[in-house]
Amino acid sequence: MPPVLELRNITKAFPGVLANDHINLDLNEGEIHCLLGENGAGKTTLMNILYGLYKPDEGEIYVRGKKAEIHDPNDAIALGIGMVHQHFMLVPVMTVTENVMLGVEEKRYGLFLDRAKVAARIRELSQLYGLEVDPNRYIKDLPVGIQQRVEIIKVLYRQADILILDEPTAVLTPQEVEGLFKVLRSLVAKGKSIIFITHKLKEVMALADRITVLRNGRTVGTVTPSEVTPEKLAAMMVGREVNLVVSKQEAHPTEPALEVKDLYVADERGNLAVRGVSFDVRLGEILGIAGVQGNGQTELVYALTGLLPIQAGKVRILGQPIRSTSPRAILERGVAHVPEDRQRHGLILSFPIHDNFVLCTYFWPLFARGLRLQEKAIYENAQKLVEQFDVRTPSIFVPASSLSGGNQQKVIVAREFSRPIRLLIASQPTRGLDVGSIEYIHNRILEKRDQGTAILLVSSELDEIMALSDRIAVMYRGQIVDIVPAAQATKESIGLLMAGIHPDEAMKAAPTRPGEVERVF
Amino acid sequence: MKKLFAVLSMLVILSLALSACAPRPTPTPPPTQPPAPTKPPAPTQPPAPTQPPAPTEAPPPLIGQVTDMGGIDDKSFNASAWKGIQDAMKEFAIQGKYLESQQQADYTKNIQQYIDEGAALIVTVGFLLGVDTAKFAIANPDLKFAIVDYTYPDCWPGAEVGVQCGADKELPNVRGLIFQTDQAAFLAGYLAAGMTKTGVVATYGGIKIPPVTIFMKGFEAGVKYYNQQKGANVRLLGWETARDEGTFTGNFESTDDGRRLAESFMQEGADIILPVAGPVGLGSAAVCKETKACLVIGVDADWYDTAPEYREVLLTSVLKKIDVAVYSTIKDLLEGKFSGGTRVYAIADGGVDIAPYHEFEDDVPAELKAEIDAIRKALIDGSLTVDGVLSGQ
Amino acid sequence: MATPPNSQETRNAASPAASPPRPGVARYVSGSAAQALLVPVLAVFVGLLLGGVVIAATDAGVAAVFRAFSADPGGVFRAIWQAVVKGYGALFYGSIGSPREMLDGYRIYLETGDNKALLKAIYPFTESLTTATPYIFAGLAVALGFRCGLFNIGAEGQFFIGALGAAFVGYSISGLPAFLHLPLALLGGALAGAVWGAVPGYLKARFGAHEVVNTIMMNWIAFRLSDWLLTGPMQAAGFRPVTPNIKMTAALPRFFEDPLRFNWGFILALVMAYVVYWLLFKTTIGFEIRAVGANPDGAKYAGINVVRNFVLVMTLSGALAGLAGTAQVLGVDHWVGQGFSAGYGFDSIALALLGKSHPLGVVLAALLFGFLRSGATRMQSLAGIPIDIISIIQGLVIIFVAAPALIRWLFRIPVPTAEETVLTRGWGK
Amino acid sequence: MAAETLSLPATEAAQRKRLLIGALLIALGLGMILLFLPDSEAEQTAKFGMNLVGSAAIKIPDLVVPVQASLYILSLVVVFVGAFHMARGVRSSGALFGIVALAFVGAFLVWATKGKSFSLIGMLSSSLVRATPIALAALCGVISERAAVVNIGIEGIMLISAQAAVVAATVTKSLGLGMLIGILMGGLIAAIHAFLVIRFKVDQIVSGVAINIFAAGITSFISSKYLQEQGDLLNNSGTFPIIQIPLLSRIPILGPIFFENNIVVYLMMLIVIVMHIVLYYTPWGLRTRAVGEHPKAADTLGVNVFFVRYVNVIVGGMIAGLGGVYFTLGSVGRFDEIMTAGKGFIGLAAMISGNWNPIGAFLASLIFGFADSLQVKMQILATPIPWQFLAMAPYLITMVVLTGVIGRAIPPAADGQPYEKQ
Repeated sequence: MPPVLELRNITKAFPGVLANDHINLDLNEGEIHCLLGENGAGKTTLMNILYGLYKPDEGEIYVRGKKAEIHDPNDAIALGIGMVHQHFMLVPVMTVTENVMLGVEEKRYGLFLDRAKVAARIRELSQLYGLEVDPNRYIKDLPVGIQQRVEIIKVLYRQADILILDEPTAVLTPQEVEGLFKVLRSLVAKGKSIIFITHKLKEVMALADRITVLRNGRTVGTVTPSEVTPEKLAAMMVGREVNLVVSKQEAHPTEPALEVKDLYVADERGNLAVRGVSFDVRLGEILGIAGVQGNGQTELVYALTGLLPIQAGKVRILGQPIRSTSPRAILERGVAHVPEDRQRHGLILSFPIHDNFVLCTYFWPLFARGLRLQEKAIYENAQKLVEQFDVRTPSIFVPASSLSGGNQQKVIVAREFSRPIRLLIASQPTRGLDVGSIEYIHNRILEKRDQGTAILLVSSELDEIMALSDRIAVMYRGQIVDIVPAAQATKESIGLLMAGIHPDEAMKAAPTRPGEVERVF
Repeated sequence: MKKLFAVLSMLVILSLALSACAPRPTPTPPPTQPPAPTKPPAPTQPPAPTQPPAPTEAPPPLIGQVTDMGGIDDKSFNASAWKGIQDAMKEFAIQGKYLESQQQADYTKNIQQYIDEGAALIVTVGFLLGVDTAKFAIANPDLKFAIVDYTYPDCWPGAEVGVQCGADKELPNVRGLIFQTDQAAFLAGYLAAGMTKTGVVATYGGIKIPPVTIFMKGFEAGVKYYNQQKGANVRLLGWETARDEGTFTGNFESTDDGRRLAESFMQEGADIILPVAGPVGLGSAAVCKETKACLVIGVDADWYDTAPEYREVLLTSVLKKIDVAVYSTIKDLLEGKFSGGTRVYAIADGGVDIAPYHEFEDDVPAELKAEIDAIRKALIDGSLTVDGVLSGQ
Repeated sequence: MATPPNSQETRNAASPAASPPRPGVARYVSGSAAQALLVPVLAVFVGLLLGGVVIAATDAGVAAVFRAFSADPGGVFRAIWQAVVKGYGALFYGSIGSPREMLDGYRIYLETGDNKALLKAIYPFTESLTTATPYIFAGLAVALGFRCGLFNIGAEGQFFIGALGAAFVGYSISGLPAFLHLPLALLGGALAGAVWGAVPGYLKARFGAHEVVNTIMMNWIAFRLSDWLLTGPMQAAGFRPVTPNIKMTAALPRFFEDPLRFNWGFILALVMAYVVYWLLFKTTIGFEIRAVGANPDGAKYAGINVVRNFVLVMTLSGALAGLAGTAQVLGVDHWVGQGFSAGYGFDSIALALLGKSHPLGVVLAALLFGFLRSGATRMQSLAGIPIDIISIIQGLVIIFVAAPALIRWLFRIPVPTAEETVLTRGWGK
Repeated sequence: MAAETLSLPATEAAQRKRLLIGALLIALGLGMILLFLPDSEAEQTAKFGMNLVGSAAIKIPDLVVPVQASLYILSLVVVFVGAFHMARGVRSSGALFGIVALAFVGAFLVWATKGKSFSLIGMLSSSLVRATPIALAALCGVISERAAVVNIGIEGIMLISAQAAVVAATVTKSLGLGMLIGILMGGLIAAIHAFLVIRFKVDQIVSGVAINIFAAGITSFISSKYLQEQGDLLNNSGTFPIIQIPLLSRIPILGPIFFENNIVVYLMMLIVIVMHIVLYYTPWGLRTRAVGEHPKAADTLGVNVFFVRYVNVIVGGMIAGLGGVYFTLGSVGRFDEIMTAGKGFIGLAAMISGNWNPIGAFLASLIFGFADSLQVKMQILATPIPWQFLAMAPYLITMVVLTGVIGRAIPPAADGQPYEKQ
């Protein structure tokens, strides 16, 4: 029996980058085939080609033994290929039903949308695969975990039997990941075939039937989980031996730098997103905030940095209260903020790099005399930081948009870390970065802690939280479920907390491995 | 490049085909009538730069009109003045041209252009050109000017007050053409009051400026005089001299506004409307024609000729014979009788009047016609005045 | 180093090569200088070409010969050529003048000291510069707004109100020396325009009301208000709805005697263009404005008060548009009448777009418009081509300048290395 | 988990705002008495005409109200609403604003009409007609911006269509054909716009501005070159007749307002309804909205983003073309330079005020149309307010509505952004 899907010699070049270089891949029926690789290795490009979003420069695609011409998603859908994208392809202001039926609408009287019929079909699919969702809710009101279910339902609704899932676990709790795996296994059992794209070794080991590793646009090899160890996979993925552990010193916390008491914050639409949160962060320690994305972490950070107003409660930074304090005033107290969305908040993409380096400090006497910007000082500053933080760029005059994601993040880190700071608020500091950049940024954060900076680390990567934090607070639906010392935390117990369950006894019984925690991939 | 030429040549051919299909413009509007007679166009051969005025030899004298911002086809004074020049062109060997002003700053530029071309007479239309006309007239004493709707004195920066302007100083080479349109409108008001079936008549203006409101004022006086004479109670909507306020569309462009305003007046019972707003008034005529529930009175020219499609609802027109004034100015010039100063066109000399009743000749009662003739006489001999009627009560 | 190929990064990734550190203006002009100029120049060229098509198509002479096309095809093309040359010849002569006359005039001036001929020869050129002056100001006003992500459609009203403000100061105060009166009048005009711009800015900042809608409404309100002012409180003695003439102490001095109206307003406009350039690119204020325009969220994160910048920029933009009206009153007209603004506001949007919202670009675009508008008079008179043709050409030029892809497609120019600047962002947020 | 029902933090500021607004309303109510009452006499009445001349509707008696009593009542309504808002708070700001505006306008009308009469129904029916071109422009905006293409060239499209329609109708002597040509011309110009912004990624605002400038030029050019000289042959089409809908037009009040109009007005109302249904109840609408909000998502589901955009922009252009037809065939039967007089821009404002939604846009246009016909009536009634200030009313009201009631209008998420397919 031929494989249901075969990619041969797929090649795709973007200006300046060879994203896919003669890649081969095949998928058997009823198989979960993991595509493993770092960000930028070419996984997403490959899948976009398969799905008809990009046109390959070279290569062929065979579906069920027949050569297929896939020019646009319609062709892919017709061939039974469905894709769950990394960035959800959902229209926020529409309902689940509308999103699911978009493109393949059921009609009543040949003209009007038949929402009821589609909703009924969605309920059926929910039942069949254990993907519970209310068809009449608006996407914008749903948590991300549910949104992902909608994405899967969208694919199933189109009766796809080849499913592509692009980094689907990034937004899930460990328990939800387990749940997703269960769904995937049941799909495979019902005859579907799945390509699962990820950069997380453990997921691959737990789920895959076969694994294909990509690096720099090339196929490194295809293996089965039984043949390899995580270390070996990591080496295939990165191209060198990787140290899978973070080593860090004991923390020496001193006085509190950030005190939060009973804080309430409303999001941009006016819904309460943070409901009565209290904690403090002391100088010289890292407080990690774990939690599934969308549980109020974003709004919490925005409130602490002045981007959202505080509805109620008290916040003191370095002893001084903030209330409706401007971002500028907060910043000037020695607070640095590595924002969650680096393209929206952290950078002005159209500005040259040198201006992005002084984004928060352009008015300092060093960079501006009176009104006049001191271009020389700004250029020198940029040159210095580019060297110091190893930002890979042709010059300091190119716009920030021309840098890769990792280097953009380095620009932000360089800018924020180069100021004399007492409190660092870092939100998803390594999201979407390659291993080298992650290593680098983790080390910088630890270095700052050891210099006595208080650090509030917000991340949805549980492994990152566990690797770096001294204490871990878990947020769920706008509240902090618990704060535990990192030394006592296990993945399982934190996972339960992330789902809003407080397993007191399980928590205390957790085994400890002080000083060494596995890193994330 | 090949592609470009392909596209362009296609466009050229297409547009040529279009222009060939288009109905042949009888007299080409911009006036260079025979394609050839003007000097060869090449930019390297500008008109002889020496001695600007007094073209003695070959080319016929140039009469240049400078419009105000309404443009040449404003259905109002610019168009009327242009008609005067065109009429003169039919009679005499002259060359007529117009330049449209799109901005206030264009006035000077356009006048200067004619000076450069050596125009024999420059006709400026509208009081907004008053200052610029005067300045050029003083700087070019040999040149002749005529200005519509304006008369000196008025001062401008740099002018010697009392010498160049102010007091009663007139400019010898500028003829100011002004019109006592209120007298004609008086007749129209009386006629309207006599003809209304509902007892309500109306008027409105484009923008509240004197050449507009003078019509409305005269119209009001006519209605009032009718009421006095007949003990009637015809109401006028849209203007009150006493309050110096009335109804305006706020523009001279939106014909739709003219239609809607007429509808509004009709809702309030009016059945005869005098619109003083250039083409906007045609919108009112359109609604009258459509509903057959009202009549309009034209302004400036006889709409019977200029807007023949509305003849059936045109009671009469308040004539302001700018064309005649311009024509006679040109005639004077050619006959060497040009003189400066103010030329007031009033009902006495036929410079303003109401047009014939045309299609309503039979509908207007003979008695009313006679009364109007009597009023015309009274206005001519001064025994009746617009202001007198308005302040009379 | 690989770039993640999804997300918008790929679009911008282009190639991070090239672009050496070029200090000064060049850095803000996309692509190399030649490339930056190539597309606009070709765009103007194509615009004029198509304008020529319209001229030929509507020319009576051409139409006459065209009837005999089969008999004499050559005659048709000759007629087309004549029509276009006549039109554009007049346009050229009317906007720049005759170089030969200028040389002759200069020679006469050198030989006899009589400058009459010279002045006459440079009249068209200076007139074009004079016409361009308000365009420079108004274009800068809109460009400044664009830089902050604001779309100021209200330059028209601000222009009018600014002119009225300047005229008021100009005629109501007497006895002041020029060195006090003129600045005061300029300030009056700028201030009046600033107020007119600040209102929509404030409403946007405070209530989130859309500046596009509010500036449009403010335009209409300005027209009505000016109607009222010109027939009431600000009316000159007499019956005309115009302001009194300003005192000569408030006038912008002219360089030559009448009829040359070329005045210090033009110099002031150039200075203002430099000031705007300096403000935008060399100061912390400009840094903030550009940051807000490029990425309001990023600006907010960086501690920049976005809302305050909205008000500030709308105020400055209004002031610049007001100065456009001011320069026109104080330098050219000396009085304000009804219909004074006549389309400057909408043209200014085109100018800002043509100039890619860069002061230098705006100045160049304004000069182009100035020359077109100014030359049109002569074209109208000598070639009998209605003045509206200029609007047609303007519209075409704008489309072609804004569609570099179209021009490149037509002329097969390779895609430049740098990304095009984004000018506007739809309705913004 | 007390958090679910929690509402404490927001109330503090909201309460202050509520008290302030309430107090302002009470002040307004009292102010109305001071403003409108003084120079009225005890016995004065105001007469509002409830019948339209030439209408088929069954005649009903005119409304005659005593001036002073009704002024007191209307002022008290405002005071009461203010007090109620202070005490309890009114949930819907729209309802609050609506009641107050109604009371204020009512009082204003009574004041202006005291001792006189005017046709209320006339004013209302004229509101709808005056709203028509604005609504058509706004609907053009809605349909194209729902697919994320900004079309600021509506004014220009209307101008060109108006001219094309009248010339075509005059030459062919068929109003219907003229309307068709006008509509097609609108579609053609919009297609050029779509082609430029979709294929060549011209900045959408730039393209729109260029269309406006170009349209003003070309229509004036053609007008002065051909239409002036040969107005009879080219520029004299006549207008669409008023169609009285049987039975419905006999209903008093409603009949003269809604059921005695020409075809353009009916078409406009029809388009509002159809567009609403299409946008929210049909597959095409679903796709359009998806393309406007998240084109990539639509693309991944096989929706042809470019096709949807082309079609919507062109259909929008045809609607604007109908708007152009209104000016000539639907109103005065002839073309004159720049006769659209800024209605296209006001349509854009209506679209934003109406939150990119056909019914909202229609209502916003109605508000504008109402304000416009109100000011005309006020001019005719000779109120002691200079006409220029009355003429400002529509613009001022739009600003107030936008600021006070709508506030932050939210455009479709992808509005104005070109889509890159790769």
